[in-house]
Amino acid sequence: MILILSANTMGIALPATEILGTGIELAYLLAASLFILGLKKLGSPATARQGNMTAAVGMLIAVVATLLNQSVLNYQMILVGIIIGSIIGAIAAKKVAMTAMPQMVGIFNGLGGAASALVAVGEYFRVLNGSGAVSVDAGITTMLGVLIGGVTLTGSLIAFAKLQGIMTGSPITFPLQQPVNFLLVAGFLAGSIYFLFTPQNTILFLGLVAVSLLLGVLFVIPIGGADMPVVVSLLNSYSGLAASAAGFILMNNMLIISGALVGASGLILTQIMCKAMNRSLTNVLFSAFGTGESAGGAAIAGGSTSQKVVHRVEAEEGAMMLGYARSVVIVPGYGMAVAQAQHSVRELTDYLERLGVEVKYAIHPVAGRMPGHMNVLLAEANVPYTQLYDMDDINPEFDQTDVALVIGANDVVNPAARDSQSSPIYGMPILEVDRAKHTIVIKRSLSTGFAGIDNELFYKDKTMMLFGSAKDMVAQLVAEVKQL
Amino acid sequence: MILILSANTMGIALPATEILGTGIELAYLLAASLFILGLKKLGSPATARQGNMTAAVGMLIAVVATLLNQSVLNYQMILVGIIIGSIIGAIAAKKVAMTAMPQMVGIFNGLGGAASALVAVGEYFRVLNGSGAVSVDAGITTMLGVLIGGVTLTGSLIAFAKLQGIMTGSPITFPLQQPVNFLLVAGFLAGSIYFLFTPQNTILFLGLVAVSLLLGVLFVIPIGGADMPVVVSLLNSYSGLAASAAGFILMNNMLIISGALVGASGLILTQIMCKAMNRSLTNVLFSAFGTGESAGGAAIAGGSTSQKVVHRVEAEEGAMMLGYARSVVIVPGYGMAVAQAQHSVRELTDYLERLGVEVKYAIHPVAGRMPGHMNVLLAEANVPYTQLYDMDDINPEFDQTDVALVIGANDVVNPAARDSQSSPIYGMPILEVDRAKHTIVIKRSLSTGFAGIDNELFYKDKTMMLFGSAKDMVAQLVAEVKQL
Amino acid sequence: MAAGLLTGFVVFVLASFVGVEVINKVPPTLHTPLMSGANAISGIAVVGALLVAGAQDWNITIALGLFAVVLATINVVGGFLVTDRMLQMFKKKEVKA
Amino acid sequence: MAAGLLTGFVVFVLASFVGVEVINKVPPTLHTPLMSGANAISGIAVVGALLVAGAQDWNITIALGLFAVVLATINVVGGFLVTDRMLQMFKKKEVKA
Ligand SMILES: NC(=O)c1ccc[n+]([C@@H]2O[C@H](COP(=O)([O-])OP(=O)(O)OC[C@H]3O[C@@H](n4cnc5c(N)ncnc54)[C@H](OP(=O)(O)O)[C@@H]3O)[C@@H](O)[C@H]2O)c1
Ligand SMILES: NC(=O)c1ccc[n+]([C@@H]2O[C@H](COP(=O)([O-])OP(=O)(O)OC[C@H]3O[C@@H](n4cnc5c(N)ncnc54)[C@H](OP(=O)(O)O)[C@@H]3O)[C@@H](O)[C@H]2O)c1
Repeated sequence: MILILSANTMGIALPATEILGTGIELAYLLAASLFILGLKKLGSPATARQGNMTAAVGMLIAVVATLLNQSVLNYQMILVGIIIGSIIGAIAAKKVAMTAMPQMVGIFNGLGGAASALVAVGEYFRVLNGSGAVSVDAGITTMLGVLIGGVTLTGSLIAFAKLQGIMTGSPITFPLQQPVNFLLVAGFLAGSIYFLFTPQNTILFLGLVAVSLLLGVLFVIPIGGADMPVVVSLLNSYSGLAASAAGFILMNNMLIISGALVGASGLILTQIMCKAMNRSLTNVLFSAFGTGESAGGAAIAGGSTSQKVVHRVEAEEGAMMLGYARSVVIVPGYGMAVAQAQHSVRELTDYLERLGVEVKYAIHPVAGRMPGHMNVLLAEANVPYTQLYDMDDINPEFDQTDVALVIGANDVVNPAARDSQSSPIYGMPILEVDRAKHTIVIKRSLSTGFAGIDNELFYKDKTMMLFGSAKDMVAQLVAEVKQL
Repeated sequence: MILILSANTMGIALPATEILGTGIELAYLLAASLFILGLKKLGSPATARQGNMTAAVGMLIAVVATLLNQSVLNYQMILVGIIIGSIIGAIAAKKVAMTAMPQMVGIFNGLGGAASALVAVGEYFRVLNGSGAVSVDAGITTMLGVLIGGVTLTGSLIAFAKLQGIMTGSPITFPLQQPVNFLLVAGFLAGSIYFLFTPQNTILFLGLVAVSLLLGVLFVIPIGGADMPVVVSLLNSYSGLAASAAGFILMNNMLIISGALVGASGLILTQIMCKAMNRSLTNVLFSAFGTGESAGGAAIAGGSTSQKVVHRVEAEEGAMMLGYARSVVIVPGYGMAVAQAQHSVRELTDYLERLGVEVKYAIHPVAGRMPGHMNVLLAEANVPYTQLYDMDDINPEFDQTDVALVIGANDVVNPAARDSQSSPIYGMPILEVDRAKHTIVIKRSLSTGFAGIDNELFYKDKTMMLFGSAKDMVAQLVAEVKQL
Repeated sequence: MAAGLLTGFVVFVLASFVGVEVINKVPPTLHTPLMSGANAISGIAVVGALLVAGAQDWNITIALGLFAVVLATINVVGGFLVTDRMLQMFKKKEVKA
Repeated sequence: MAAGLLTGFVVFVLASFVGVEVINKVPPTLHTPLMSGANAISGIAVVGALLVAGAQDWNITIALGLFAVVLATINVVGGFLVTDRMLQMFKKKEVKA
């Protein structure tokens, strides 16, 4: 509690402080409640935006309340800090492209984790330079804060680098990797325990900080770039836990509550993603799986496709098929995101509808690279969400669909997931476009998606490949459809 | 927290106590979590029973943990108390009839409230005889405990008496009732405030206890017997709050948590009932409305029905209509509960189905006297719940229904709620049996239901009245249907 | 307001949130069992009673405490048993449906 | 374990329950905004940072604290703004749908 803290910092808690302290505590409770309500409102598109505002207000209240705390004195510096942070944050938020969301969340995450870690370190030094006596409780919570915060920081940075393409997406492995990691973890534990008895040992402390930072790196590098969204969401929950840890260190309930909320949400989203990919979290984290487009993709494609025949089609013919169809289902995937083709797709839909074609969008839960990725992009392009259909709703309809138009999607429409036990993605629910009368697939080549496995769909008789970047191809289709 | 409490009681907290105390606290947290999980499981018929068990286990853990507390010494007495309580409780639970559920919950409620109040009083005297210094905080929480606990106790007892028919169901009103109540409340507040400054004043304290008990009585007597279920559920939430108050007095988090859980559930159920009756809570509490079958019913019926014609029907003819119908919808109501006719109804259904009649049950959310009352009774009679349909699902089907068989239901099928603005129940959603080709209504007379208003349905041409107690009439129907 | 009371309040608010979220998910079918189940939980006051009745020496507090123990126990035991009785039926039904 | 820490733990568990209940209700459509929204909330660490950076005198703790303030603020402000940007689209869409 603040009372306790201010007691720590100033040695005494004046009655005046007490009243103020109570006020602050209540403000904190209000803030926490606003977070909860905000998250609740985030549950429906109608209220989501308002929900985000609500949470933001809660944050404002929390900050103001904190600034009123007696123990907070050097406002000038703090305000400067806040202003700098706000500016950077605002600019980042304005600039980022919708497709770069995972990176964005990733990097923000890292900063949050870093902050929590810094709080732990700072508090440690304060106590050290102050009373000097670090209680066991304080020691434990401090170590927790350092560990979680540190891992979140470096882990997120690596994830960012991979998603941004600054570093290779393919898993980085080295001999004895697991043993090394294991030793480091064991070392950290041993060190922390020793630290609890010799809390004055600053060198040891900094050493432990370094180890936790290193752990973050080692934790993420062996994971394939395409699995980064899962990692990001997991780290998101870590950053929450880090905040909670900070809360324990400062005995601040609101930090604990908010942290727990974020922790829960991160974990749940991670689960959802794993389930939709039908892989276990451990598999994602330790199997050096998803090799990312770049690497594995081309290779496999080159190998296996040579023999089989592919039916190619040009924009003109494709446009004919679409224009004269009764029903078209559009299946967007990561490719549409990369190509930023959502606006042209929207345009295409409009023209088709003018021709009396019934157009629906089939959204796979893990199409793209974040949960709900496609929804966000299509929303950006003003596609009414009444037109978006979940996997379970649309799959039965493919039988009556004339043309399924797959735009930059691959794994989520890979029949192997349904048919071949051997496939690594076997069992992952897919959009069954191969049930449609005709399927047009827009992608640049025959190379694979993030799962790095070849896709039978491309070689079926009913399938026609329209090779090229999603943006150009869709644009061409639009041009052609206009003619009809 | 226990630590604090044992500190209170024994003046000191030994390190040994501390470790034990921690253990107890964790046990409490576990117990609270089990309560939450239990309530979650209560959310689906499949897991409900298990959920109840889970909660019970939580309770066991809580009790055992408490007995381990240093400050608990005279086990003999306590065990005696527990045993006596268990025996009484067990017997009561075995004996009670399913139709008497509201009373049962009501009386249990009262006991819970009483316990909380006693805790508050007892703790007051302990502090008084001990240090003698009652802090303001303690004073406030104690008063809260006494007030909520007291009101819950006497209020529940009155509710019980009304439901059990020990005292008249019709609202008891006396001149200046509201002013008197208001004065009492004001008096209690003034008294409590004064008490905070003179906590040694035992007389005043006992006086306040008395007032809160009196308030409970005055709060419930003006409410009609038929509204008692609402009152019971409201008092249920009070008893939760009382437990929370006790938690604040003893600084025991688990009491606070469990209390809050119960408080929330009680409030929500109350809301649901009010909504289903389309009345505001204030209206239920302060308008001396539902006059209960006995009172208002007959009167009105006598008055208004004389002119209108009623189509009577005997069991034989009724059986014909049912037996030769394609589809029959059974609408059970409070009458079925009173008559304990659910088993015969089940029997009737079986025979009808043997004749190839499609039989469905239409369940109104507030049919009977407790939410979900009908579901429980029909469950008791082994009606598969796949046969039970909610209002919204079944209403559209009445148009295609050959015969709607209304068994002891009245208000929930009263067309006035849909058609006549003037009606007190106007706007309450109803089961639209009058849409069916034919409607057979089983009840003993033309008298009204708990809302005490006449029912147009009985006088429609398509409606046939089968007068008599639900049990006999259904039995006769069964006998007749067997013949077919 | 004492820190302890404050935290108590925080806990109370959080627990209420949990309660609302959980209870709102319960379907009408189960409202009666829910009602009596929750009622049984409210018997948690027994813990308070035990703490008050705990002290060794014999005085008014203990007497009140013991009485509270009896009442609360009735609430707890009776409540859980009667709820179970109700739910047993639901179970039966399920087996058969 | 100190009483304070214990209560902290209680609060943590309760908050987790609330989190799970609330988040599980969010539909896939909103998972990305939820992710970044939650991320913004995790910037609450800013409060911790402020408390640590608060003291008047100038030392390592303050320096670390101030740095933490900057980072956390980026997380908070950026997070909420970007979430709002995403949700704005949903709003737009709704108006049109
Ligand atoms: N959504 C999530 O939360 C999440 C999280 C983690 C992992 N994942 C995984 O990500 C995958 C998503 O499946 P998906 O089908 O949406 O994507 P995908 O399987 O990764 O396939 C994307 C395809 O788009 C094509 N493409 C790339 N750039 C393009 C461009 N500019 N124009 C046209 N095509 C382009 C690529 O083929 P070419 O190179 O031939 O063009 C690639 O095969 C799933 O395996 C899922 O498990 C999703
Ligand atoms: N479910 C809840 O949670 C709840 C809570 C509070 C209030 N309520 C209210 O209770 C009412 C429930 O509606 P309802 O239609 O179920 O019941 P109702 O409107 O109270 O009508 C019950 C009818 O059953 C008949 N009846 C009584 N004993 C009978 C017997 N032995 N055999 C045959 N019939 C008998 C009575 O008519 P005769 O005397 O002519 O036989 C009476 O008209 C609603 O108004 C609701 O708002 C419900």
